[in-house]
Amino acid sequence: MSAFARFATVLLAALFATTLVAAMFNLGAPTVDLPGAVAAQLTHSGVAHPVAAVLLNFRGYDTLLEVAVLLLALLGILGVSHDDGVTTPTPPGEPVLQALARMAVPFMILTAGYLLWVGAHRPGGAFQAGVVLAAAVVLLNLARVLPAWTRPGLLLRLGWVSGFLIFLAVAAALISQGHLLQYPPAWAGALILLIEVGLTISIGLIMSGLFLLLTERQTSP
Amino acid sequence: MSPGLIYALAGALLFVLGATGVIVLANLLRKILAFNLLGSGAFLVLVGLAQRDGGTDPLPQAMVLTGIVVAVAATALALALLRRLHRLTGQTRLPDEKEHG
Amino acid sequence: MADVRFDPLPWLILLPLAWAGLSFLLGPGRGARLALAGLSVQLALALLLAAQLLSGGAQIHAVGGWGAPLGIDLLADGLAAVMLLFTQAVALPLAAYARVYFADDPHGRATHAYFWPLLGFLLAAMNALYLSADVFNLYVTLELIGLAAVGLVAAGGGGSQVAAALRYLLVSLVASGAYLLGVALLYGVYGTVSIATLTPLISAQAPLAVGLAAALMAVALMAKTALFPFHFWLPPAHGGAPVPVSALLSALVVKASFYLMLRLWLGLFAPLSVPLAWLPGLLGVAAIVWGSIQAIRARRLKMLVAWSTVAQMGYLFLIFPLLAPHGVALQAGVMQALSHGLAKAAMFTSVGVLLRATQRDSVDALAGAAARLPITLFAFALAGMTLMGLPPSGGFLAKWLLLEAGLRQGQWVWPVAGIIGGLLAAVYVFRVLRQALLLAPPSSQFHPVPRSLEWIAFGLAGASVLLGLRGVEIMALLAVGGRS
Amino acid sequence: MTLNQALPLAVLASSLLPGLIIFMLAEQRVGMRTTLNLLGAITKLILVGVLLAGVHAGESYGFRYAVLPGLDLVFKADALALLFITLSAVLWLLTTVYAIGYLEGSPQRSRFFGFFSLCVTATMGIAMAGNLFTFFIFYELLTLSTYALVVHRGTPAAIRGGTVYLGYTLAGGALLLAGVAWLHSLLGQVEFTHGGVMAALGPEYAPQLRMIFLLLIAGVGVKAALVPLHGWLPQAMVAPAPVSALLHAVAVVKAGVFGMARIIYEVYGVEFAQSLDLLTPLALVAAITILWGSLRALTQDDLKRRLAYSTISQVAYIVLGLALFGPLGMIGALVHLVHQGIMKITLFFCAGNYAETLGTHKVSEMNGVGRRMPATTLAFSVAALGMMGAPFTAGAISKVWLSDGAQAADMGWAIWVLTASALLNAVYFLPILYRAWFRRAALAWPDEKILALGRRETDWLLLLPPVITAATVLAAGIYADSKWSPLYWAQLIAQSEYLLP
Repeated sequence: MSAFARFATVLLAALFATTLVAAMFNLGAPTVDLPGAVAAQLTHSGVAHPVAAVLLNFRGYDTLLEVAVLLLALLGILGVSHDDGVTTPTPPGEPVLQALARMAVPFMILTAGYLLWVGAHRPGGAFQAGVVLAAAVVLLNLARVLPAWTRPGLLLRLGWVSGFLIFLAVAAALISQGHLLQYPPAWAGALILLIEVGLTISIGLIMSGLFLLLTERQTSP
Repeated sequence: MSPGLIYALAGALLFVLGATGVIVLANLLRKILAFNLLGSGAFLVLVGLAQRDGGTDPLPQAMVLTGIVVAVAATALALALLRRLHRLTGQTRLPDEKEHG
Repeated sequence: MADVRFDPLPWLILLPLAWAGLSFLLGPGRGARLALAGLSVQLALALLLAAQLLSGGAQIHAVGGWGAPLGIDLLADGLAAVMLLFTQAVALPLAAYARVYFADDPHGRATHAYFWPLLGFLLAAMNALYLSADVFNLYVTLELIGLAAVGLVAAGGGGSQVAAALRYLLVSLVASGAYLLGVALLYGVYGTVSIATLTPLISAQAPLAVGLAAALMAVALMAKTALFPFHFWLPPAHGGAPVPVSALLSALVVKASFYLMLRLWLGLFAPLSVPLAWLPGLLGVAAIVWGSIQAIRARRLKMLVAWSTVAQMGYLFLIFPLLAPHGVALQAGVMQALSHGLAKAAMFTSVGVLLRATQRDSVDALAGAAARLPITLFAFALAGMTLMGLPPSGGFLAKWLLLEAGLRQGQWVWPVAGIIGGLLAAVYVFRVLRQALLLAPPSSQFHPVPRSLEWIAFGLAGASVLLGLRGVEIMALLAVGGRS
Repeated sequence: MTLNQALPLAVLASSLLPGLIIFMLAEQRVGMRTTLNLLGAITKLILVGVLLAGVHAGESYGFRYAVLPGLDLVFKADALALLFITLSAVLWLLTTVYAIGYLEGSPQRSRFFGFFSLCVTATMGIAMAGNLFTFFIFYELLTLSTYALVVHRGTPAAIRGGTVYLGYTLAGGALLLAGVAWLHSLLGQVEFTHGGVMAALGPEYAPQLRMIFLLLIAGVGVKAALVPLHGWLPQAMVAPAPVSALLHAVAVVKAGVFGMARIIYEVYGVEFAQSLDLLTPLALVAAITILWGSLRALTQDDLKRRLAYSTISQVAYIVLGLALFGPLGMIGALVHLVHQGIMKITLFFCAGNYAETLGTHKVSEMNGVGRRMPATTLAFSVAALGMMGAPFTAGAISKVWLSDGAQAADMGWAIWVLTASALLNAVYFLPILYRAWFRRAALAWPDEKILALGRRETDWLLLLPPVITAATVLAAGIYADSKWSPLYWAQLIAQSEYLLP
């Protein structure tokens, strides 16, 4: 990229930035009051926490597609990270780190469980829980306790998609209520919990996959 | 000036910074980082601007959570491609394709 | 409150998601049958939807039963229904083609290990985009489409292919980011992301932030549609991917972002967009000229077809200056989108056959192809007719409608650009045909290719031409109410 | 659908369906292919006969079909259409017979006959088009299907010729499209009507209408090979003889001229066109073309190229006739549209015979062909004399009516042009006849095919068509005044166009 082009780009960027900033001042109050609407419907949403209610009920459809996005990233990575036999020998992990990891992981799983359960009425939920699970898996891998994933077997694939498929099944089943993802208020809590559990596991595994499929192919310790 | 608005303004700047980075920087890893900057900027504007008058609004928060997950996924894919490219060609920047094949 | 009649809207999204997930579960390279079955049902659903619209008018499906602005609405009007029908109708034969094509793939399994799940997610995302009436939900669908497309381009590819995928990914991500910022600004100003709620609120006096949002979203969508000067990512991506993927991307994927741009331009941002209407038109002209020139110069066959996509995308944007007063311009745009989709699918599939037969991706290697692979050459020629806009073909009707719209409004520049573009297209189409019609040099030998591949290409090409003999029903469907 | 609606479609189908089936046929299925070809051609002739009788009895045949809301494909078989249809249908049958003989044993015949039938279908569509939109569609179809025939041999020369042909015709098509669409935007959907359809438009539209006329005439002028749009015709002579014969002597060029007739008489209306003084410039262009074509023909040694330039000049006769204001000129034009077709196709058949049997392509190689191939040369001579307008030939009739037309329109100069051209025709045809009959043959022909039955001068499939057409040339001249003659029919049409009693 030529020096002039760089300069022009930066100049334009600065110009745009100033307009953007200028545009943000003295805006009137939003015309539509959605927080009010959310609060009003919260009791029928099946969860006590507004954000969770939006994520899994009011805009649960977004979340469904978002899980699809995660799976897509995974698919893309699988497509390019197929085992080409190139393996780079790495030193075995230090015993201390391994011991530490082995100790930490159970607590992390516990934390994940807590985050999942608390998500209904406080900040938390499937994603947070799933990420903690993933962190645990990554830790094990870094400590060389767990080898990188080369070619995923049926079980792993099942783990990856189960959360998504459960969500999908629920969404489809609920069409009997008249609309996609229309929870009957009585059942909303239970169904959402079911979805959350599935998602936690799948998201945990997918997130781990994003890492364990990318790490160097290792000669297992 | 409410904290929400400050977040929004910061977000705007981050966005522009990121966008510029993606365009100007040559190294792909930096491009990917710049993209994350850009994304975070957009998220900040989303939550900040919506809550500029102090009140909390769960909708943008939920949307940003969605957005973050999308960004994570995209970043992972981008990194995977970059690693693949490096493994195949030893390059960490994009070849300037000729205009015709 | 269960509807009396069956409502196909949600199923058009759930079904592909379902077979995508299941075929992933089945494992690498599996799931073709599942996909074909699913696609057939989707096609039936799209037809049912069209029938329902023609009888009962536009349909809304409030996801979760909340209804906008709290929930997300799915809306199917004529435009959406046409695009849905078109997408399923093109995807089904392409899937059948891909199944055969990959079955005897010299490059082995890696290129298509995860083709079927990726395809499922891609189609689900496109259907979701066509139906969505919520700007944030649209952002998610855009990201889905982008990631799925990139995954398809990259799969098992060599260095240049991965580089193309990476470039595509970055463009698509930055564009999505810009779009999201636009959404953020809109939400900041109005406190909602539902198009139905936003539309009445936006007027010509809307604050600067709204104008910026409109600009950001428009630029993002132009970039995703590869409109000149944002076209640079398309030729390497579409020219480098495996043939079935190239066909999907060129025929379908670029249309999705165009559709969304049309939607926002006509609906949400109509009060703001009118004074700037000439801009997309101008870029369209540039795209036609530049894309055609590159196609004329291309040495590789797939590159030629990919560049022709850049040019043909230009036609789609010629209608923007003409949109406001008449429905005719919209008809022209949709007709062009459909016929280009069919023709480009036919062209890439026939090119796939030629590549397999000659074992080379080069225009010069084609000498004698007309004698050896007449069906494929016919397919290419018919598709070429549509791209040139020669009668009787869908491309011709599109050009005719464009002429009508332009002349009625005394804006003759755009139609003239269309006509000149047609002549330029003739140059690169006949460049290929001429070469193929030459007598084969004694040295050349052709490898056998499955007949079904040839016939699928021919079928698609035939459809792109027959479209030009009967546009009445499509236009009737298009006219069914809604936002535009 | 009533019978009167079905018949025009049947006329199209009688060549379209055989064509499509032939595409699918395997190369070696000669019998099947021949049967289909002849079956189609004969069916078409019968249908045309029915139509002729019907139209003469005052029946009207038509069919319309909506492509888009407010945009219809319209077919109608009126007198003018039938003039062109009959000509093409008859000559199609003869040319098919000829082509079967000519292409014996050559490769890719299924493709050839497939496109050949498509061409005829396109010609029929042009003839029966009921509005400019329909006309344009078939006009472009004709371009594409003829391209395939021009490049049929697949030699670099053929490909080059095809590319030139395509360049001209596609550009012409673009102009035509612009004109058609522009008119459509002014008038909406209008059909060809006697006396034109411009009455609705006030004088303020005159400039626009002049522009549109220019676009339309330039568009069809390409196929009519008006100077300076004629460059493709000599190039297209690389095609096999039957193609040159039917398409470049009859179908393609006539399609252009026929389009002009429709545009001048049934879109603009001849009075209106005259009032915009569009006709005189057109007549001038025609005159220039007549002379230019004849002059260039003089210098060509390649027989087919000489014939091609002669076509350019002869077709311009028709344009001149159309541009002469007044029924006489129109009658002359229409009758020449038929006569020129018969005469020129005869010449091309014969040229093909010389090339096929003796391998002579050049005029300078034709010494003594008269003795070697008397029948062919006789046919050639008759047609050539006709071209010069010698008495007792069809050519004479055309000439008379054209010059009368010029007289009536008091365009004296046109008569001089015609006379000059007649002289030039003599100058470039008579030497050929002289060589053929009176010069002694060279010892060996360039590439003679020894036929199984030595006494026959050539394959009867090649001999029959030119003999028949040559006979027709005489018949049309001698029995011009009888009923059903081209002249009679042309008068019928002129009456309706000029709304005469």
